Amino acid sequence: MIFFLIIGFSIVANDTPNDAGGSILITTYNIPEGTQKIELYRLAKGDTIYEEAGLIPPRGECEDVSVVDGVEYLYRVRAITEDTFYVAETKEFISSSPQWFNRTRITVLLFFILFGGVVLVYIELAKKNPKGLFIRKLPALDAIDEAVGRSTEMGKPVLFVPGLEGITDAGTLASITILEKVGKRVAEYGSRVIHPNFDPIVMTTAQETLKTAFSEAGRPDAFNKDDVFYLTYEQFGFAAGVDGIMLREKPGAIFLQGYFYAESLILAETGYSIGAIQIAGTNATTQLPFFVAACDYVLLGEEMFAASAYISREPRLLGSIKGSDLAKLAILCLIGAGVIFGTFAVIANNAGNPSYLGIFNRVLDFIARGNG
Amino acid sequence: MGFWQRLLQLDRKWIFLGIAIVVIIPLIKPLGLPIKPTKPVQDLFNYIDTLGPQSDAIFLVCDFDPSLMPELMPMIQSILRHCLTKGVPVILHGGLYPAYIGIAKMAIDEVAAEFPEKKSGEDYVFLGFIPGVTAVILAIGIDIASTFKTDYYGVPIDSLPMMYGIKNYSDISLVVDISGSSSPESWLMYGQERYSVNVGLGCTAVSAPSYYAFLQSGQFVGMMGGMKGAAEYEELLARKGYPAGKRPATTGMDSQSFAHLLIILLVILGNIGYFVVRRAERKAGMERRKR
Amino acid sequence: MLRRTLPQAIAFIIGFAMLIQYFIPHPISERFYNVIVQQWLIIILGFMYIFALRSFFMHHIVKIRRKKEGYWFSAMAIVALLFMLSSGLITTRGVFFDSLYNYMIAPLQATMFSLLAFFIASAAFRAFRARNFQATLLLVTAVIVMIGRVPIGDYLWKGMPDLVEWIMSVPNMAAMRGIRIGVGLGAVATAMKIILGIERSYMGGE
Amino acid sequence: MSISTSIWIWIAALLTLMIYSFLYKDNPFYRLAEHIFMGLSLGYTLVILWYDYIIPRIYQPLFFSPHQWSLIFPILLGMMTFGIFSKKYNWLIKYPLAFYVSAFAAIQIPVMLRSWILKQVEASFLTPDKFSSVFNSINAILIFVGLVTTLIYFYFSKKREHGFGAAATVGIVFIMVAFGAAFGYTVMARISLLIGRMQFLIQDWLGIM
Repeated sequence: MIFFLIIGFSIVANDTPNDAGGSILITTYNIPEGTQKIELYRLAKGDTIYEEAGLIPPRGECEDVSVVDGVEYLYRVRAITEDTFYVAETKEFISSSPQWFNRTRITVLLFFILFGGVVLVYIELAKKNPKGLFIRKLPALDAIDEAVGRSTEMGKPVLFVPGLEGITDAGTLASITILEKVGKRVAEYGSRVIHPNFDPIVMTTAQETLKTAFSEAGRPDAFNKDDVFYLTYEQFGFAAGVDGIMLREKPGAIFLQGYFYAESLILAETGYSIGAIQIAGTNATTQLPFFVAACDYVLLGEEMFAASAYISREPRLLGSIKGSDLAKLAILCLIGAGVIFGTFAVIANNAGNPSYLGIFNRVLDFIARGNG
Repeated sequence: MGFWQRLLQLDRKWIFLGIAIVVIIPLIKPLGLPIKPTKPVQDLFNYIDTLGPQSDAIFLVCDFDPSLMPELMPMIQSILRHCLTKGVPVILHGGLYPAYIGIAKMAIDEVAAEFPEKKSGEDYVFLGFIPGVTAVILAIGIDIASTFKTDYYGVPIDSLPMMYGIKNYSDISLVVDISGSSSPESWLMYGQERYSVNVGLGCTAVSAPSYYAFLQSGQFVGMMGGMKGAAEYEELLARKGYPAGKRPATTGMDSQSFAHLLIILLVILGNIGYFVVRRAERKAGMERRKR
Repeated sequence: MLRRTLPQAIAFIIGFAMLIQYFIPHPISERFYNVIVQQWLIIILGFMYIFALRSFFMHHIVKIRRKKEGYWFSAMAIVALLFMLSSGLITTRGVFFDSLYNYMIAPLQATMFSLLAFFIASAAFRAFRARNFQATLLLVTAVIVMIGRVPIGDYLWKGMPDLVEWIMSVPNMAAMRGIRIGVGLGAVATAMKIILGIERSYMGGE
Repeated sequence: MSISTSIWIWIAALLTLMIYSFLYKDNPFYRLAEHIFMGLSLGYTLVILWYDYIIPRIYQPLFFSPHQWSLIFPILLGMMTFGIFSKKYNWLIKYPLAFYVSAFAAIQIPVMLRSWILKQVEASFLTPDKFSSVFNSINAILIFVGLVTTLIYFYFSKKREHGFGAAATVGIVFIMVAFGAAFGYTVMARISLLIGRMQFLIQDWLGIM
């Protein structure tokens, strides 16, 4: 066999980094013009004959995953053109091995430790001094007083719908906290709250919550357990049932708080048509537009969690909100600094100094892939 | 009571009737308004169109239940037709939840009948349901054969000729998730982030807007959104002269156009009425105070 | 102890192990991951369907037993379940079983959801109001998108589809990305609290 | 084409019309169809679980060789779910729940950080290639402003005053445009579903067209 060893066409073999072993990374450079396919051959130490190890795709890079850890290999490639072929080979033996840490994932680890740490610190701070952490008050919370007040003036009850999810959903949990506040106001004003349910566990929790709220407002006797009841677990059946309640009882204020699905607009429409003040809130992003269009006040996604942290002052809720805020601030600073540094780097680059642009690109790579 | 006040109190059954009419009439008497493909659909089509019998497989996932058939069924069938026409090996996965498998079965039964020379196990493979959702996505990255054991028909995966050489994501050129839920994010987070497989998707119009962030960042190779997206894909197939079936999404587009016009009209009328009535009420209130 | 501490300990151990596993590419770590993901999680999650079964029977059997209004509908639901189950097992998922799915389950579910087209139209007329700046902006964008995303938009004005594509990929994308980052941070914080046992509401509180 | 003669198509059409009767008002036909649906779909799920889950994943590996005895652990853990049927032992369910919720939380953390946060942050950096034309430059700046102000809108640790409040107002503009887009798309989706059903009634059942 005649080998055409040409200058330029070359091959490099390395242990694939950050893997579980059993793989060697093959890279070829300067693939000859008109190459139709590239064949890969491999020689294990101690053997005498090169064995076939498959084809290298046209981009010139592949992983040989049929190797055994610890065995040393030499590699040879043949680039075949229409009328001839070219050969390149490695000079030194190479072997594969597994690694104990995946360095491409270091950014994730860093970010997690920082973010997780901040959340935990805030939880501890909140435990020590729950009043000390500032959270902005949301307009929808003020609206609760107004809505309940107006409803009472008109001699109408308040309707609270907790959504369609179970107690494990973050939106449902936030809804329960908001119910607590609504319940207190209702008790103070001497009004009544109707609470139809989709989930039996949410129902029990809501009963407990309202009972406590009424007692705290000093009117435990005013709470009627039958106002918190189970409706049905069929989506549209539930919507039809709540619609019926709205038309019969004509509530003056309607709270749609929790996780909703497609029935959201049916509820909001009927609520609007009876002229009630509607205060909605959901973590179901797809349903938010309908609430914005048909309700008077809306808690948008995260705002709902912030509202429940504001009301309950529970350390674990406060910790998340404050931690996320700090992370957002960090992200803002990071991309803000990116703008300033990036602009500077481009100007420097145009002036003939590409090194800053290089740093900029490496930072980006580090964020996305962890290998700067 | 003024005209607008009476209009606003219109029984909603009339609106129901109006919607039914604007949907039904164009179905019986189609106009055939032209369909212009958008970039996300074009990107997905082009990606699959460059593949051939020698390429890595397409892993097509049916992640929706019957309620979303009108939007998503045309997509899954178009992708199947595209793959079978080009000879790209295609694995159809019956989805992450048990309710989805029937849809996948319907899709493959219908398309396979159009391609009588294509054989299950040789040109396409149909995988059944196993529980686990995200765990399944992760497990496919380890080994398809040991995750599923058999195909839908109970044939061991190891004995299927097409699956020879297809072990996990590294032998899959693209995962196409046709989805009615947030599953494309799961394929992205667990399939792409852990195993760096390419992901494309077809989704309902409800979820399409939220996926633009992933399109822009290059995490999805392309996307079909809603029945319109499906119609665009059908149009692209037809332009290349590939079989496109009965083109159900395309035939629905005229109705879609007119229904949108009606809804826009309703929003505008409703709001005019709202402002007119509100103004009249305020005026009346002021006059009462004057007296 | 058995009711609280041990489940919590299990949660912590498995959570912590799976978390550090992500950073370790070594075969031992991979094997651990494969066993947990491919076998354990898939098997455990299969049992979770018991919940669906339980709430179905609880709901309907209680209704029948108490002879609540419309109890015979519940009886029909149970009959339908048994019918589907037996036809699937007797025919080993044969043609009849497929037909039940294709011509009963599929059309029923599809039709239920298509009811929303009617409700959305009625809400468009009766409830969606440009009551303030935010709602106005929302409705105006919605109208543009609704026209521009269908062939008639292209027919009325050639630039319409491009305008909509721009809305989707510029302002919409920017806001969605912001919302997502916020939701993502919240989810990571919650996941961490679950592993550390700070968040226990998924176990039905205390 | 003419009206269908297939009994199955007739059944499907009849059920479809029973559901649509709800538009007139809630009635026994609708409720019957709805309950049949609930029963059938749960029955269907059980059949699928039987063939695709219980037989290949539990029955076969336990009772046929090669026996995979190690599967007994997850199966026992899974069986603790049955605890919900008993008032006394319902706490047993905490074990499988703790196991899988925590395992998923752990799997979720890194992937969420990467694909929802880090990748999105990286894509938001203004790189020189985003300024390839005037149009692209304007878009790049708009996206940047939109992201920054949206993040500021959802920042709860500071009062909305001065520039900060103004930024939040810009943020809500972007958010409302996004919601408007979502609104339009949702309308589109719902209409499509209706079209699908009408196609069935008109083409497959009545045979018009």
